[in-house]
Amino acid sequence: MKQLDFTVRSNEKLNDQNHLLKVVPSDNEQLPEMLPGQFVQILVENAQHTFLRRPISINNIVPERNEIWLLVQSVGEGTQKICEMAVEGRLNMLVPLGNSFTIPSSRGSYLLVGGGVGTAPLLFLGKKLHERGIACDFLLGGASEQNILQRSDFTNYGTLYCTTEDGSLGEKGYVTHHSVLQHKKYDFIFTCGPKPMMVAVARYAHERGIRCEASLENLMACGFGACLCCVEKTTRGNVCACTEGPVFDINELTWLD
Amino acid sequence: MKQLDFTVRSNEKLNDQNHLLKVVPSDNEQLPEMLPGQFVQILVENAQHTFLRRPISINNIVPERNEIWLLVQSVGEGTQKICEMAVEGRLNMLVPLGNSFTIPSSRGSYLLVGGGVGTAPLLFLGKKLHERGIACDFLLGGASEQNILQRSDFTNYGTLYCTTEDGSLGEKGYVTHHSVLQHKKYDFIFTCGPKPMMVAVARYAHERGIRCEASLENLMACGFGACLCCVEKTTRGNVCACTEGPVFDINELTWLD
Amino acid sequence: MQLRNPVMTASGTFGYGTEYTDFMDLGRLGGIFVKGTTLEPRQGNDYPRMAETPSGMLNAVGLQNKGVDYFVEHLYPLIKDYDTHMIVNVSGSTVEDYVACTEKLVGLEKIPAIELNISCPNVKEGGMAFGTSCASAAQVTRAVRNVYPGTLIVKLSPNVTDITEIARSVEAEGADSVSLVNTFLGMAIDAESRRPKLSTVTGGLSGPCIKPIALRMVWQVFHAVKIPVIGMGGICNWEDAIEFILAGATAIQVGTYNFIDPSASVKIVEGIEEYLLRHNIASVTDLVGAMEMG
Amino acid sequence: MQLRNPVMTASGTFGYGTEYTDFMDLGRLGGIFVKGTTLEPRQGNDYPRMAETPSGMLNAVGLQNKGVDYFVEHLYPLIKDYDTHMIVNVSGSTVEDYVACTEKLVGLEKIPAIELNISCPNVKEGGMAFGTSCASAAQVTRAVRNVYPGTLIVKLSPNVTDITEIARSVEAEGADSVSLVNTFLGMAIDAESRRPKLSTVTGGLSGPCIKPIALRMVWQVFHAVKIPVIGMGGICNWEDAIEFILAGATAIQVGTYNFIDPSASVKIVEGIEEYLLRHNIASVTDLVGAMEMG
Ligand SMILES: Cc1cc2nc3c(=O)[nH]c(=O)nc-3n(C[C@H](O)[C@H](O)[C@H](O)COP(=O)(O)OP(=O)(O)OC[C@H]3O[C@@H](n4cnc5c(N)ncnc54)[C@H](O)[C@@H]3O)c2cc1C
Ligand SMILES: Cc1cc2nc3c(=O)[nH]c(=O)nc-3n(C[C@H](O)[C@H](O)[C@H](O)COP(=O)(O)OP(=O)(O)OC[C@H]3O[C@@H](n4cnc5c(N)ncnc54)[C@H](O)[C@@H]3O)c2cc1C
Ligand SMILES: Cc1cc2nc3c(=O)[nH]c(=O)nc-3n(C[C@H](O)[C@H](O)[C@H](O)COP(=O)(O)O)c2cc1C
Ligand SMILES: Cc1cc2nc3c(=O)[nH]c(=O)nc-3n(C[C@H](O)[C@H](O)[C@H](O)COP(=O)(O)O)c2cc1C
Ligand code: FES
Ligand code: FES
Repeated sequence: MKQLDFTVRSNEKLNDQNHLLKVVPSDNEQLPEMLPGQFVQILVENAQHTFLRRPISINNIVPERNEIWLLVQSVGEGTQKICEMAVEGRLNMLVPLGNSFTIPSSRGSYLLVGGGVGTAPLLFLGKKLHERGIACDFLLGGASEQNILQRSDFTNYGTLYCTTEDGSLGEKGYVTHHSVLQHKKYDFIFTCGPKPMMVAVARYAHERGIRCEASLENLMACGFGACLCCVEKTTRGNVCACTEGPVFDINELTWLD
Repeated sequence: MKQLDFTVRSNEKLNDQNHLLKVVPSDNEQLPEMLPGQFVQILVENAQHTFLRRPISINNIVPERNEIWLLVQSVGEGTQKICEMAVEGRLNMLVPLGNSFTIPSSRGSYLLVGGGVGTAPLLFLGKKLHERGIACDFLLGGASEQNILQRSDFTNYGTLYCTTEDGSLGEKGYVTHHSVLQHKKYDFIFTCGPKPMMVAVARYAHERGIRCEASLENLMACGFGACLCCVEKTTRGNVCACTEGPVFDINELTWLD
Repeated sequence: MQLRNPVMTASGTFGYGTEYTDFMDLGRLGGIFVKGTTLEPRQGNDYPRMAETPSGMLNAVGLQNKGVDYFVEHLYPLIKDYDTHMIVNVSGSTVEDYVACTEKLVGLEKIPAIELNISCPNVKEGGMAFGTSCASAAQVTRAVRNVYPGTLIVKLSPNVTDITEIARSVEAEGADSVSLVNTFLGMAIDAESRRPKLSTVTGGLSGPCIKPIALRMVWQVFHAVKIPVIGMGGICNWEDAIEFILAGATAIQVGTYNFIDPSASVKIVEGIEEYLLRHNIASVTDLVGAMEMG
Repeated sequence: MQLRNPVMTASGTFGYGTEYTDFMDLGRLGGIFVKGTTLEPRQGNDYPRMAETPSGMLNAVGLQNKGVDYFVEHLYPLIKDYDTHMIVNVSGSTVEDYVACTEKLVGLEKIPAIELNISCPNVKEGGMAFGTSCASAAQVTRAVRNVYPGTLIVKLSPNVTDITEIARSVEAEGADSVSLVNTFLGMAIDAESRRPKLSTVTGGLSGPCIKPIALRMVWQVFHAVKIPVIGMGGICNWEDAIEFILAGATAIQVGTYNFIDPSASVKIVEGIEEYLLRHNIASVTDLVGAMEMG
């Protein structure tokens, strides 16, 4: 873990609410190794009501450019200020935090299911799987077409399936109703998104005995294991989502009890 | 008094610490009448530690352009944020607040003594005196040349005398040591600046029986008479500097006791 | 006393209402609590009386006011026709003070209620001391209740171990309502000059910083007494107001935030109306204490 | 116990120090107060345990920890060689708990002191209750004093009418120092869902929002007792630290702000050093309680 200043290289507005920021360490220090599923804690300056840092997933790492991508949805003051960052602006971040998705050593068929801005860590995961020669399927859901972000990036690393609530892209409905889930048999599922979605995905996986990992977005104060505020109730008791997560095997969670 | 949004038309950096902002009502509403000595209360947004509004004197009014000038010295977070305002940025302000300098009805010779950013309200006062056909002298003091601001504006309305602590402009020393005070006899003195300076000016005026008004910069919470936090001890007891001031006749003050 | 709506403004932050008429329509408010009024005129404390703090401020005004006689003679005529409830905040140093001050207000037709300030931290004698023990809180309430037939609201101090105890003791003496909280005793020092930032060293802390504690106290008191609770402490917007109402406040007061947005109280009135519509709730009374547990 | 410098880190906000080694050099600190430790392991309260508030946060962690035996066996070996004072924060629900927990720490050579937490608002039984009455504060202090020969610091609750009373009663029982303040009992409600933001409804408020109240209490306690006072509550930077020292704190603890800037405590050490140089002050002890009045 490091506390570093980053400089915003670019800030692209993807839709009304979502921005893609590409940031590099301000002093060009080499980025520490980062794994898919890990996140950063961003200090939001210039915000009147934002006291704590804000956790944001690592959306992608471009080692050649020493660059981190952050996909941010503006839902409140903190994320709004991050989305409003000017190019060349500074962001102080703690990097990298948390555990990571388990990159399987065995071959098999992999499905990455994301909803809303929960798709953020799945891009980086898909890229890493791809680098290992593992092709995967992405199943992404959103309210409508403009909410399914970074589609061309995803298709670089696998096959993209979509659902939208209004049917404007892919199949109409929720991700767990997508026909690919009926037709195809997966060995691993990774998911990140709104809790009801992840619970539905976990249930699907559990019923079929598919190994499944979910990335949680518990409220956090510190992000590095010091405050014990972010706990998730697991089969091992209360554990910190920021150090022993945010990625959990669904069998450890008590969601389906 | 009104609560209005203003749009920043221009923001000129005058030196390291001082900016001149020219602002107009965002909806082009006609400015209410404003008098020299009055001030505005600025809501500082995007500031983490600035809870209360910040009082700033009216530096000038340009009726043709419906424009208020604000001369702001960056001394802490609030004034820094104001100085950093972008052109087209919005500022919510309460306008106008406080009493005003007494524009004398009689002819005579007038001296306006300012120190540091305390020169701000004196420009507007000089202009108003000038409009009434009253020529005045300005005696402005600062640490060095670059701290004596808006010199060309002041010379439009009267004769400018300066002192600097390092002697880089005008006479070396403090305003109250300027030779003009020995040579010329004034009927009225108006002053605004650091308290020790104003006290020295008040003493000078008092000893010579010169009528003198000083504009105070007491700490304020509301700025419009509701909180009673800004009181100045006067011969009439504690009175609010925001409604019965900021301008006081020095004979009302207890400074020289 | 029936309120048009639950939004009122807090004593000492709203002058006599007159200071706000340029910014808003006072008729939109449920009520206005005027500046703390004492038997004798008071000059208050010396300057500096104010220090900004993280999300709040300290004040040490010290009940500066022209006394109840001046109020009755000069201020009451100015404000009596405002189209809202004008409530006088009665402060004092001794039981006799409170009683004598109250007696002068009894005859005023357009003052439907008084708020007994037994919680001001900014006066040397009395003030907060009355609000920090059950016995003295009860004593002053009883004495004032004896002479005051109108609605008697007792304003509680948060600087106590158990605020429910105090609330119950003033309820037992016939208070019609309790309002809470007054300011928290706090202080600030200028590190460079090594001097206290207030002339009185300590002062009263108010603003959003105190909201979580104030809200907890309102919730506790709501569950401890039967009389209506008026909640305050850091309320800035309709969401804050709804929080207090859900915790058990029948009405709320907006204090310090009036300084930052002089029309905040009217915006809160509108925000609550929209909230009720959006949630399809007939009346705000349905929300009082309606926090859902578990 | 001699401190290298007056800057320490507060219990429950600094884990066991290990969480911070990536961000700073622990050897720069005067001391580290480890997470609240209880006789038995505790799971703490349910999620959600945290809510952000204006300039602060509420927590309802509820003393989650693996118990004192686990501490002695697994954590002590990890931390005993840190080049700073490691102090264990002892928490409990009964006097017997406190005593039994303390007894297990007596033998640990590298633990020069314990901090008796009689002020945790986040446990159902005991905790804060001990810190809100003189009798129970005295009782638990006496019991622990009997078994503990090391430096005994008692951590006071701010949720009281008169904190000096409590401070004096633990001083009388032989406490070597008092630390204050623990968190203020507060709450927050989500206006839209109408539910409390914490699973436990109420929790402990910390951060800059509480600083003015904490500072006032430190000042009061400094003038009420003879033992050294350790001050905390919202300290973020060296200026805050100097304020507490001027008010009477011999040492200070940095709490919540560690979450925002994990190296804040080291920056405070440096800031104090610069302040002393700038003001030509030989030692920080010259500043303790040195606020200038009048
Ligand atoms: C490990 C982790 C990774 C994350 N990755 C991303 C990411 O890549 N991109 C992204 O846009 N967001 C991500 N989030 C969520 C993001 O941290 C929150 O949206 C953000 O903290 C909200 O801050 P705010 O000030 O904008 O909103 P606030 O004003 O604090 O809150 C606005 C609303 O959002 C709710 N909210 C706030 N935080 C959370 C949360 N953690 N979970 C659920 N609801 C919340 C609040 O209760 C409130 O209703 C992640 C969260 C975690 C814990
Ligand atoms: C009626 C009036 C008119 C003013 N006109 C102007 C003006 O035209 N231009 C201008 O630049 N400033 C003016 N000021 C001063 C200005 O309001 C303060 O500098 C500002 O509020 C400081 O805010 P801040 O957040 O930048 O600094 P803070 O962080 O609040 O404070 C920085 C330092 O300045 C000190 N300080 C803050 N406010 C005052 C004050 N009112 N008096 C003395 N010391 C203070 C603080 O104690 C602290 O040491 C005026 C003040 C008043 C009351
Ligand atoms: C400047 C100021 C003056 C106050 N004067 C009084 C007063 O005279 N009587 C009183 O009962 N409360 C007084 N209060 C307390 C407020 O009425 C209110 O209880 C407190 O500020 C908490 O609410 P808030 O956080 O919304 O401001 C005063 C508060 C402030 C800030
Ligand atoms: C998340 C969290 C956990 C805490 N846990 C403990 C604890 O276990 N024991 C204790 O005595 N104090 C605990 N505290 C209180 C702090 O040690 C400190 O007294 C308080 O937070 C005030 O200081 P601050 O405002 O600098 O945070 C905790 C505080 C926080 C925020
Ligand atoms: S957020 Fe602090 S321990 Fe996880
Ligand atoms: S600043 Fe509030 S009365 Fe003057």
